[in-house]
Amino acid sequence: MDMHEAKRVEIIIEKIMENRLTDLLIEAGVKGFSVLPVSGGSGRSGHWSREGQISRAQGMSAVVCLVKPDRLDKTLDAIFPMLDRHIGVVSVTDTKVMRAELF
Amino acid sequence: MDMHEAKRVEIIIEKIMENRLTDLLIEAGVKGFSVLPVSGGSGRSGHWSREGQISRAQGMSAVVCLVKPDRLDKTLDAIFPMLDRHIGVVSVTDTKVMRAELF
Amino acid sequence: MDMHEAKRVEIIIEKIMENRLTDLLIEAGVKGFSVLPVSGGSGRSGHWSREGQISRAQGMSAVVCLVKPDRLDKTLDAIFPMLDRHIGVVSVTDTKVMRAELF
Amino acid sequence: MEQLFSLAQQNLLSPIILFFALGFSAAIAKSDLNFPEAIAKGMSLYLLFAIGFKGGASLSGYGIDAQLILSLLSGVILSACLPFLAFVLLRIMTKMSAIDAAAVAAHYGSISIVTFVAASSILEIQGITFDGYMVAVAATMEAPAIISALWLISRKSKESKGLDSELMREILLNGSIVLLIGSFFIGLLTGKEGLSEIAPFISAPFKGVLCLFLLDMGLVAGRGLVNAKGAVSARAVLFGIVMPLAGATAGLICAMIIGLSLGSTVLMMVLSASASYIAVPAAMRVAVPEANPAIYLTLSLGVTFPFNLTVGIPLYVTIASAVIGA
Amino acid sequence: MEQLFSLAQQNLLSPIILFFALGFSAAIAKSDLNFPEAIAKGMSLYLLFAIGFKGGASLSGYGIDAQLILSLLSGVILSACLPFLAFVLLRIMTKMSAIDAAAVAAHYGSISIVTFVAASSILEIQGITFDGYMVAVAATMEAPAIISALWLISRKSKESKGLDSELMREILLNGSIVLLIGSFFIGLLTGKEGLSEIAPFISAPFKGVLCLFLLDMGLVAGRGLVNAKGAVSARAVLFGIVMPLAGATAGLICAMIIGLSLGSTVLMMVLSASASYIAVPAAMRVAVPEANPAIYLTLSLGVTFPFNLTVGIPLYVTIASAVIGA
Amino acid sequence: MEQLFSLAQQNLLSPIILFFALGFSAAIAKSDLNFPEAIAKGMSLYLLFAIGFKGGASLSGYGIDAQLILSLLSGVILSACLPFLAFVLLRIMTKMSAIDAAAVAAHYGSISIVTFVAASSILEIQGITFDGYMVAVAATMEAPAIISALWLISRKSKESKGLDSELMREILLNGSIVLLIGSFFIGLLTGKEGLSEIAPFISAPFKGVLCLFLLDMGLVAGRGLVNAKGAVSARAVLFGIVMPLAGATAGLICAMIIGLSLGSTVLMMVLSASASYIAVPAAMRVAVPEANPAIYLTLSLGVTFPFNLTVGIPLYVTIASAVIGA
Ligand SMILES: Nc1ncnc2c1ncn2[C@@H]1O[C@H](COP(=O)(O)O)[C@@H](O)[C@H]1O
Ligand SMILES: Nc1ncnc2c1ncn2[C@@H]1O[C@H](COP(=O)(O)O)[C@@H](O)[C@H]1O
Ligand SMILES: Nc1ncnc2c1ncn2[C@@H]1O[C@H](COP(=O)(O)O)[C@@H](O)[C@H]1O
Ligand code: NA
Ligand code: NA
Ligand code: NA
Repeated sequence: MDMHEAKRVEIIIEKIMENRLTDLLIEAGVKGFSVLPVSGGSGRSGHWSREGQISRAQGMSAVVCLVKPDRLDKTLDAIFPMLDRHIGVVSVTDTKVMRAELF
Repeated sequence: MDMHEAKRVEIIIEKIMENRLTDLLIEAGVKGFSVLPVSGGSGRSGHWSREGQISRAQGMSAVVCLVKPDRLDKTLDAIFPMLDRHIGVVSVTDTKVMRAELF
Repeated sequence: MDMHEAKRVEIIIEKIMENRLTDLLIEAGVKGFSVLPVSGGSGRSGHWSREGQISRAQGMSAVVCLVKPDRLDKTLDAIFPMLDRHIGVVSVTDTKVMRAELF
Repeated sequence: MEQLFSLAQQNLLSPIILFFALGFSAAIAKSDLNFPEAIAKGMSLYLLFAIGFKGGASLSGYGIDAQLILSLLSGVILSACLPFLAFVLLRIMTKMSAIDAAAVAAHYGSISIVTFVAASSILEIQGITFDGYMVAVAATMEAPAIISALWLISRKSKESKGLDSELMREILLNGSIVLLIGSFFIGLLTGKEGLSEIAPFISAPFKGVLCLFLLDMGLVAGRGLVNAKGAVSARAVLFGIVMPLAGATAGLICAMIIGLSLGSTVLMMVLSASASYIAVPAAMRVAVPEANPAIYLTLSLGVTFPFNLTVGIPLYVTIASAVIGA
Repeated sequence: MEQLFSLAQQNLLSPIILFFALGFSAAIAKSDLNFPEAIAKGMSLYLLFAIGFKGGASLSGYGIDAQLILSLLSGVILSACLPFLAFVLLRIMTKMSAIDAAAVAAHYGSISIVTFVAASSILEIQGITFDGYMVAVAATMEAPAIISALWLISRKSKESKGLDSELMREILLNGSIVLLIGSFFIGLLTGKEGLSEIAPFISAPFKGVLCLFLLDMGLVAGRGLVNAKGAVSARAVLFGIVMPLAGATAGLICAMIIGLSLGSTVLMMVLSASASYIAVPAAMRVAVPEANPAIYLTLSLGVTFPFNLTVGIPLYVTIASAVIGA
Repeated sequence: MEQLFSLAQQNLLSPIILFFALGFSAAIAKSDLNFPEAIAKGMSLYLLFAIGFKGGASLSGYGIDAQLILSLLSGVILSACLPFLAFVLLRIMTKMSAIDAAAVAAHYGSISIVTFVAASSILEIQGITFDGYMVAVAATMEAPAIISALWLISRKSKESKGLDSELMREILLNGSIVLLIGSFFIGLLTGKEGLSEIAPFISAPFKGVLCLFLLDMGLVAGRGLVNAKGAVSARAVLFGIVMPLAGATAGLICAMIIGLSLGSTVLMMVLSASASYIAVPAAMRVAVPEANPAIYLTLSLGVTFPFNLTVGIPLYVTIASAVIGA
């Protein structure tokens, strides 16, 4: 199997900011991303759980974005201003993908 | 803690193909996998979001499969034909696991 | 972008043990974690799927915890006893994070 | 003509249509109004459960007669043949690839159960009765179209895996069919007595749930249109309006041959005119992943569904009344 | 005997049983029919809310009498003792390990609230009245069995953490118990007046929701059986049928000692005969992860639940009628 | 005074309050009782759909009169001005930062639709009528408060992005407003006839759904309090009780100036007294992420909501009765 270097960017952010974040990603030129629901968590701002929440202000999403290594910096630069003001965490992991042309 | 090398294979694929994919994984001899719901995303075929969807044809799932490094090629070979025809992305990341006998 | 080494600990465990696990994590001093729902999977104890389940005894969660490398061992030591008795898998992946002070 | 206008107006001002329009406009205006997936699924389970059961119960006490069997047969034949008609129309009217055209054709041979439910609501308001077994006819029309379309595709494309036994099982035992047919038989078995036990759940609140469901359908259809901008040509949209008319005509002819009552004739027309947006898209993704889902979902859910709901159904009622007499 | 057959037949042809059978067969046939987890949970919250409230409201106006207290006490005693009976039966009848046997035993001491609801539906159809406080008895029978079983396990296994305070709190304050008891007391407090305010929500549509819920239970039970193939021996399956009969007998004896009415006697038998599939499995996963969930879930949900639903309940009604007189 | 006590007592013993209390205590006791997110969302969609439609239908047949327009105008003005009152009170009473105070103030200018629904339930039980258009007033009061608060913040903080057009659209087209206003207009259009079609869905079971919804609200409010321990000072809690009283007074004055009926006056007071916990928190997270959500959610959902539900509403009814006369 032919595998190619890529970066897996995982951004955990407030659900309410999800659309704004993915707009930034698209502007930054990423070719795709996937959003996974997050059902609970903990951080400096305390513990929360999605069950029983009625406020759409609460809750987080995980946005997973596979990008070519040379596109990484542009991607991170694009999202940094939002992440700086809003709660959330970002991790970047080295990974390998099939079909490099997709990323 | 004793940690062992392993590969984390993450496959994002249409929900409708989920069972067919996991059948292939089992045939290929993987010892386990987990399926996480994906609530939205974007790619060449456009933007989608699970909320409000009534068609079971839409939506994606993320299948995470931890495998021993020596089982990786067999696993990827098994799933490649399906991924070649259907939309979806695969990433393979080096990781470490406890209890090597499980993978 | 200034990135710092970190570990991404991913624990897939029975939903019923989720709170006990996250209590252990907090005791072990991690600064945060996120819980993602798992909708199905397979392992030694067979195949399962969340849909149609009425028993809260079934179902798994994925707990993702980004930690500083020097906190990793303490974290794993804290959760090992639980994972040893209960079904579930753990993987630890090298990753990079922004804003090191958060982890 | 007058009847048509008054019917159309009455229909356009019924709560179910207005809620569909509300959802549709909210989606176009990019409101964040939305229904959780589980609630949408729950409402659709409720609707299938209720119409299946009511159809069966209304039939209990009657024997199986020739007309029932002929109706089921017509359903199968219509569902199996309409894809060919649709395919030819698409190849003539649009520049769609053969694969895409076949996939779209499958949708128009199959049916939309919500269009069926909306039509029966309108018939009830008009005081036009119909046969309970039309629910069973609806169920028999879900699958044959898929098989016709897959045959069309296998002729064109070497690559297509076509219809393996796994897919066949999925099509025939898909959740909607099982629930609809199952509830139908349980209604048939338990009859009026069974119905009276659960009527406060499946009859009285039915219309209200349908309103909420159509609100969600409007949201989904509207968002589909917004996202699919550009995926569908003006000619394809035209097909999405012509085809239901052609289908309804075919349904009318069949109904007249069998000699169905006015209400059942309208439903046969509606079934033939409607296009699937649940079972068929799923089957197409599995069997023909090369076909572009944006095309068939936009046409079926974004064009034909609203057309039938607003203009089509009153038109079919008017035509059937004129042709058959009340 | 005749009564039994007519009752069994009537029961087997009731919509709730037929929907359970539909779900069960759909699962076995591998249909993809399924209910979203949230909808299943929502229906079970509705059922607990409704039966708790109705039980409490039906009791309001009556004082607390000796029979009520004796019934609650019997519930606790039955729940605490039945696990020992089950454990002995399992060790004699099957080759199950002591840990697995104790875990299974916990399930049979505790109760299945849906079985209880189905039984009260059947009693209502038969025109047999029962006491509203039987809902409270059901609630008291959820937990004691778990404690007995954990004691059994702690004797056998050094490793077992057994019952820590955290688990104890989870068992006693588990959502089902809190909602059932809470609604019961609110029903008791607000009485007939409160009931009349919310009756259109909890009374009229109740049977219909129960049908849908049992459809889902059938799907879950059927899929459980398919997945668990091989996890359970023929002898264990036999236990899954013998144990409810033994439990029902114990319940009958207690009911006769207290002098319960016919309807309440049947419900006491049903509670004793039924096996938990929500609260107890959860507690066992926490306290005894070594025990194999495939065994206890298959027995409780795949064997005993369908047995009680189809054969058990009519049988208990017949026996109680014969013994106590109508 | 007597009236107040009897009203308060009656209110405290109504099922909706008791279910709220049940949820609240269950959360404090750390029971694992919970509602799936989708079910909670589904119930809130149902409530908006039902009250919007009923409000519109009750208004159909009446023309637009000056009082209606004045009421809508008062709503806008109250919503826009109350944040300033709240801000000043907060700066005097507490040590909250200006940013946090402004964010809290936005919540108190806006409204809680469930408090409104609970109040109309209580009015119905008392046999006090109110105008259907109060639902529309509720809708107009959702957004203006947000704009006032963002203006307050932009004065204090350079960093704040304030109100971009994207956020403006989100606020004005937020799902709750769209559904409420949309259902209102559909009710208005289809009138009594439309209402009679869907009444078995939106009227009869309404109270029961409200009970379940308030049970969930109790759970959420209780858990919020448990998690937020320490985030909110005693003085802030006091503000959470003083502010609704101040708001209600402002609402009363407006209502008297316009000359509203007793029922509508109470609802105007309730709207002014209640604090948002859905739309406003969302807007604040987007526009003012620096403000601490634990503060505004705890005050709005954990303090003011229960206060209004238990003490506030009966108090407002009593005051309005005394001032306006029945
Ligand atoms: N170290 C971490 N690992 C994974 N997720 C985290 C971590 N820290 C924070 N989060 C997630 O981000 C959310 C907000 O974090 P915070 O801003 O620290 O309150 C938490 O509720 C978690 O869902
Ligand atoms: N680069 C990517 N990173 C993460 N997920 C992706 C990526 N590209 C595509 N996806 C996921 O795969 C789905 C289908 O992609 P596509 O076939 O490109 O339309 C998208 O909707 C995403 O959920
Ligand atoms: N190799 C694996 N990769 C990912 N998830 C796994 C793996 N093995 C087990 N799991 C998850 O852990 C659950 C329990 O595994 P087991 O204890 O092996 O039955 C499975 O149902 C999966 O959700
Ligand atoms: Na058709
Ligand atoms: Na029992
Ligand atoms: Na207010």
